[in-house]
Amino acid sequence: MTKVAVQFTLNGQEQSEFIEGGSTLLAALRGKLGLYSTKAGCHQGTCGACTVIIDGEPRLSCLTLAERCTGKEVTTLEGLTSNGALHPLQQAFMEGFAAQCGFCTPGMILAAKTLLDRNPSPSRDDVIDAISGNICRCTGYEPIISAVLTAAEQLRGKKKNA
Amino acid sequence: MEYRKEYFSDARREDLTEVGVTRQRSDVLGHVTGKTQYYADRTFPGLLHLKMVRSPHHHARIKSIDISKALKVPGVVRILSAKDVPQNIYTILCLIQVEPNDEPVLAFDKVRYKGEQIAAVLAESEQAALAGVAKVKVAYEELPAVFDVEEALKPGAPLVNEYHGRNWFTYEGHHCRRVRFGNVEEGFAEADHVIEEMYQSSPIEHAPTETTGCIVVPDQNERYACYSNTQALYFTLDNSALILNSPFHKLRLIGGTVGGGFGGKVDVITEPIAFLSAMLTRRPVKYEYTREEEMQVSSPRAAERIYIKDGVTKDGRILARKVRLYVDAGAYSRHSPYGTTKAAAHMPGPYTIPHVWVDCHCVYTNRTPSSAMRGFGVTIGDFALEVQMDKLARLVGMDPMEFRILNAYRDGDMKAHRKEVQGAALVECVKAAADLAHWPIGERYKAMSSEKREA
Amino acid sequence: MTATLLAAKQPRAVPGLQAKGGTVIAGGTLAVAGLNYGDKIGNPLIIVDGLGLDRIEVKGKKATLGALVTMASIARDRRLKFLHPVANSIGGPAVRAMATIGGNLFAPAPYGDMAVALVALDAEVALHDGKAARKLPLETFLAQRKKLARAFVTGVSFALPEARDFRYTKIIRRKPVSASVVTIAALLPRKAGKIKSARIALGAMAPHAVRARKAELALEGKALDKMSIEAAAKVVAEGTAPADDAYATAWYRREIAPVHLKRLLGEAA
Amino acid sequence: MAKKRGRGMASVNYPTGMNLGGDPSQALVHATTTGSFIVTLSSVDLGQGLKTVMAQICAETLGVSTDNVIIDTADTDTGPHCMGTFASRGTHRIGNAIIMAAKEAKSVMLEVAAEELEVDSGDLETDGKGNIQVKGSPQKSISVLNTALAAHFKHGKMISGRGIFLQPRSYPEPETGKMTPATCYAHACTVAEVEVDTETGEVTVLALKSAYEVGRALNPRMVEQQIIGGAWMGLSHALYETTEPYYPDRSHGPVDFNQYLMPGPGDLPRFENVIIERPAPDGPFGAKGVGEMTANSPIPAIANAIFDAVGVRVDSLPITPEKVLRGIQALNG
Repeated sequence: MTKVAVQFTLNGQEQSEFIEGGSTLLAALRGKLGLYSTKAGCHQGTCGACTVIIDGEPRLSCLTLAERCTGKEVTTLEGLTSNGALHPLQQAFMEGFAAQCGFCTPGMILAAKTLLDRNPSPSRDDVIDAISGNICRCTGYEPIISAVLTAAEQLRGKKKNA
Repeated sequence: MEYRKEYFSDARREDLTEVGVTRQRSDVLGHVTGKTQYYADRTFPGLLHLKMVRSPHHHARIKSIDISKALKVPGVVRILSAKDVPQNIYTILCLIQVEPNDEPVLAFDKVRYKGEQIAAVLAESEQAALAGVAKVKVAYEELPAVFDVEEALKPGAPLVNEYHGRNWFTYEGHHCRRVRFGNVEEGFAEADHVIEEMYQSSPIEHAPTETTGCIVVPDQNERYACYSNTQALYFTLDNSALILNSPFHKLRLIGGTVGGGFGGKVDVITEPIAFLSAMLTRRPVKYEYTREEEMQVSSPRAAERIYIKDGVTKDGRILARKVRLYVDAGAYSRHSPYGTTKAAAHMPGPYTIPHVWVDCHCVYTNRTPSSAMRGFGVTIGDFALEVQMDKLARLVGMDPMEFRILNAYRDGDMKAHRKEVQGAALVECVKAAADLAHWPIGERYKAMSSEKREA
Repeated sequence: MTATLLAAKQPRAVPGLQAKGGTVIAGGTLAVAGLNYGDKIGNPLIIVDGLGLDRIEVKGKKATLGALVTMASIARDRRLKFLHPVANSIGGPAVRAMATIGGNLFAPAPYGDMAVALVALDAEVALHDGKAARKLPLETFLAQRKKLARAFVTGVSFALPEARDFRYTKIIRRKPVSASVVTIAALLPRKAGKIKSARIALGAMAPHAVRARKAELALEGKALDKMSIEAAAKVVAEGTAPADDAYATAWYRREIAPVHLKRLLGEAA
Repeated sequence: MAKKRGRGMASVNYPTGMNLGGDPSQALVHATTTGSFIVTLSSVDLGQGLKTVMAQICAETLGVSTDNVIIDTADTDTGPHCMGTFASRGTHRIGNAIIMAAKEAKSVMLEVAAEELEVDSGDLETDGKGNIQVKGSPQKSISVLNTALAAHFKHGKMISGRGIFLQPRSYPEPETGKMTPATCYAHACTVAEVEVDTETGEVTVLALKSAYEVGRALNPRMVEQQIIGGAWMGLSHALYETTEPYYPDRSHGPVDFNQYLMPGPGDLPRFENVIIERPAPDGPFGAKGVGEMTANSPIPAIANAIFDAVGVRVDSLPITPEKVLRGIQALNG
């Protein structure tokens, strides 16, 4: 097996690993780095469970070759919690009963985060678009949309107070 | 979400403190931080990946299976076929005395649906296993296939499943599960209108975001632990032990945290072959459905065809209901004989009808075996019943809400399966929904109750 | 079993690598999915990231987009505002951040909506066959794309339309994004109230984006009014070859294409 | 552009537990040294929230706080038998098993507390806040923690209980179908409001307004999760889902989430729900199973609303735009 070196920033930390040539970022995160929050739901790019953030954009880690991440900044759900404090999105998903089986939740939260990072005052349609590539089979989406809107509100409040 | 506490207010305990109140989900912190551990969120050194050789045909005789080239693919460790499986023929509901065993774990003489499992390729990586699968050569002789439930019941239809000897499941000597209550022909004769309608569904996928799968890990003491997302641990353990001819205590199932089930994870497909693979290689083995397998190979909700013939009076009383229901079980029983009985038990819906005749057929065809799904045996029946109810209401010129209230079952009524109604609440649900939707209903109907039938 | 990534240093090197069995990975949305499922994807995987093909250039009235320009970058570019609805109709945000113009030209129906818009815009495809760089009208390219699979697409260029002249609609089953039932893009420049050189392109009505020439003819030289729109709608599905698939039947696609053309042009009127 | 609106309704019931019974589940409950309670099961949480509701049921029975109850599931080496999570049986069957186990554990706990307080155990009650007190004189009390410590280290008693729930199996009479399929039924009624595009057959569901009778909503927000998720699934079944779009023809079966159609976040109707409770005599605190039922009434309600809007009956699922359009064209001759 051909191993190749990859170097990228993962949740704020420099990471260098030898991985199997041609493997996906998803395989590297789960198999190599033990970061299991990134879920494998289809390996086709159609479910969104493996969504991560690369250089500020949502990406499907199942379709991203790990070697192409060299020099990039990768964020997984593990990177959202700082010193144990939950991100407002995580808080809003909890309080809004927006997770049931929880399998789509990491991808949903990251997809929503890229929206809120760019657009602090999203409309309902903006939220719908942001999660449009993420499949949820349990909730009917409604609580997820509400939770993202609530989190946006809280983030705006935080900024005001800061 | 609002409570309508005026209904059944005297039956409701008001002294509860821990139930009846919202508590935060105990698992939600894990969900929102990604720390919830699903079966696949583990790494085992030396893990082997299992990929399946599947039938490309709907119905065919297997003439030969050649694994020699596949064994030469770098990374391929072992390939299992039917002869490796101790008790290859099983049926999952043997645990509740459903007979006969009718399904091979790995097909050997025949394939009966497209996608059926034939040989399991074990390899060091998923890519190697997939490459191995591509190199297994199976020679087939295609057979005529049958896809329509009523065609399958006709004399001369291709025989799908030899273990049944006919294309239907036999219920205690009957070719279907039957319910007989009153005399429907009398009811039709008394009725002012008689209509017969046909309803049809097609198979539906559970589509959990986490696909079905498991990892089996041998321990140092000849026991095998299976991390699984099954919906029923003991069902899986017991069936696996029977298939493997293994003492039950050698097997252990660990699970309980599942990325969505909806009935799709009550079959026992991935675990027995993963157990066997771990036993034969003494290495951890993972068998996980791809999304494509989950959608086309794992059991869907059965397609159903339902004929409903009703006799109704001009003032809106249903006198007789005759139902012929066909469950498309696909090639094997799985849970369908059970679901078909459940469908029969559900008829004629939550209404009191003096004359009921029900025949529910569990039919074998050359498609992916169907199985349990949310609302098993009921969901499609409800679609048919409730569209039929709408047609009947319009036929007699009644408001559909009022028509339901009038015919709704009440406490003390006798159901078609001869069980007295208790705890009915359909009338109240209809009234509350009418209220919610600002749908006017007459005072006469508003006064009706599930607890007693009005004079 | 493992794949080797090879970074191409020059566009001209790519066709040679492809001829040896290599596969170009642009956004990866099509190729890596195949790789995950054990499809026989050519090795090495040719990476073309370093060739500067991710740039959008607008000079005067002409836009040139490198093959690696993503849907997301189009959707962010203010100069290409008229294309935002097109880019945003393709996949969810993660797919848009990955999917490229170059890849979209190879996407089989019912995918390939950007190509539909580009056909309406009469775009040119720049490609390199290993010996020389050349340009082809997109329509010609699409018709021959199987034959041209070894050539390396480096970008597309087109004249920027007046915003009001360009219309786009994509009919989908699952909202807000899903694969196409029917996609229609129309370029309807008008002079003195009359349509001058109409271009109407259809997606999901053939294996790749095609023009509805009869509908174009029906509009040519006419005012955009009820009569001309009706006439165009009547013939819009003529000569198309839509497929039955999981989204819709060919019959349904032919049936609703005229309805949606009417609605699209009605808006523009 | 012609859009027509309509509304339709449907009412349903749904049995709790495995059809014909015969589906036991067991639970073990024990106290730790410091008065936490562990419920050991082999039951599966699919996402519906079984672990949470089981902790609530145990806490209510014991008279302690839910936070003090830990659910340990699911390992067949430690957890006693459970038939599985299906047939809307989890809350009812496993809940009843836990009540039985918790009652037994509670009686041991009260015996120990009675010895410590030198009173009769029949005079004791829990206050739900971590104390056991004499009925009527709450100043005479001992904490659950101290009771557990005393049980372990002073009395040598195990505060524990075993529970099982079995609805005995019913065998249908082959000729008549006489049988006992279930002991309790939940109920629902849904009103669907739709808009139909008469030129394309596309259906937009504007609202799903439902009443659900659930026995007892043990955790209202989690019941709401089932209701909204279920209604969405009903809408999905009604208009979108199939693994064989041209059934009984096998072609064009979807293999990914693009091809397998389900409503997206942009297809949501307005959900409005009300709850009715008619407690089931054999349900844990009256609860019935509602997980499955919530998907059922929206399907025919939507079908009936489409007829109301455009006069077209589509009697086969899913009700695709094509089927509706063909129906409209047939009406128009």
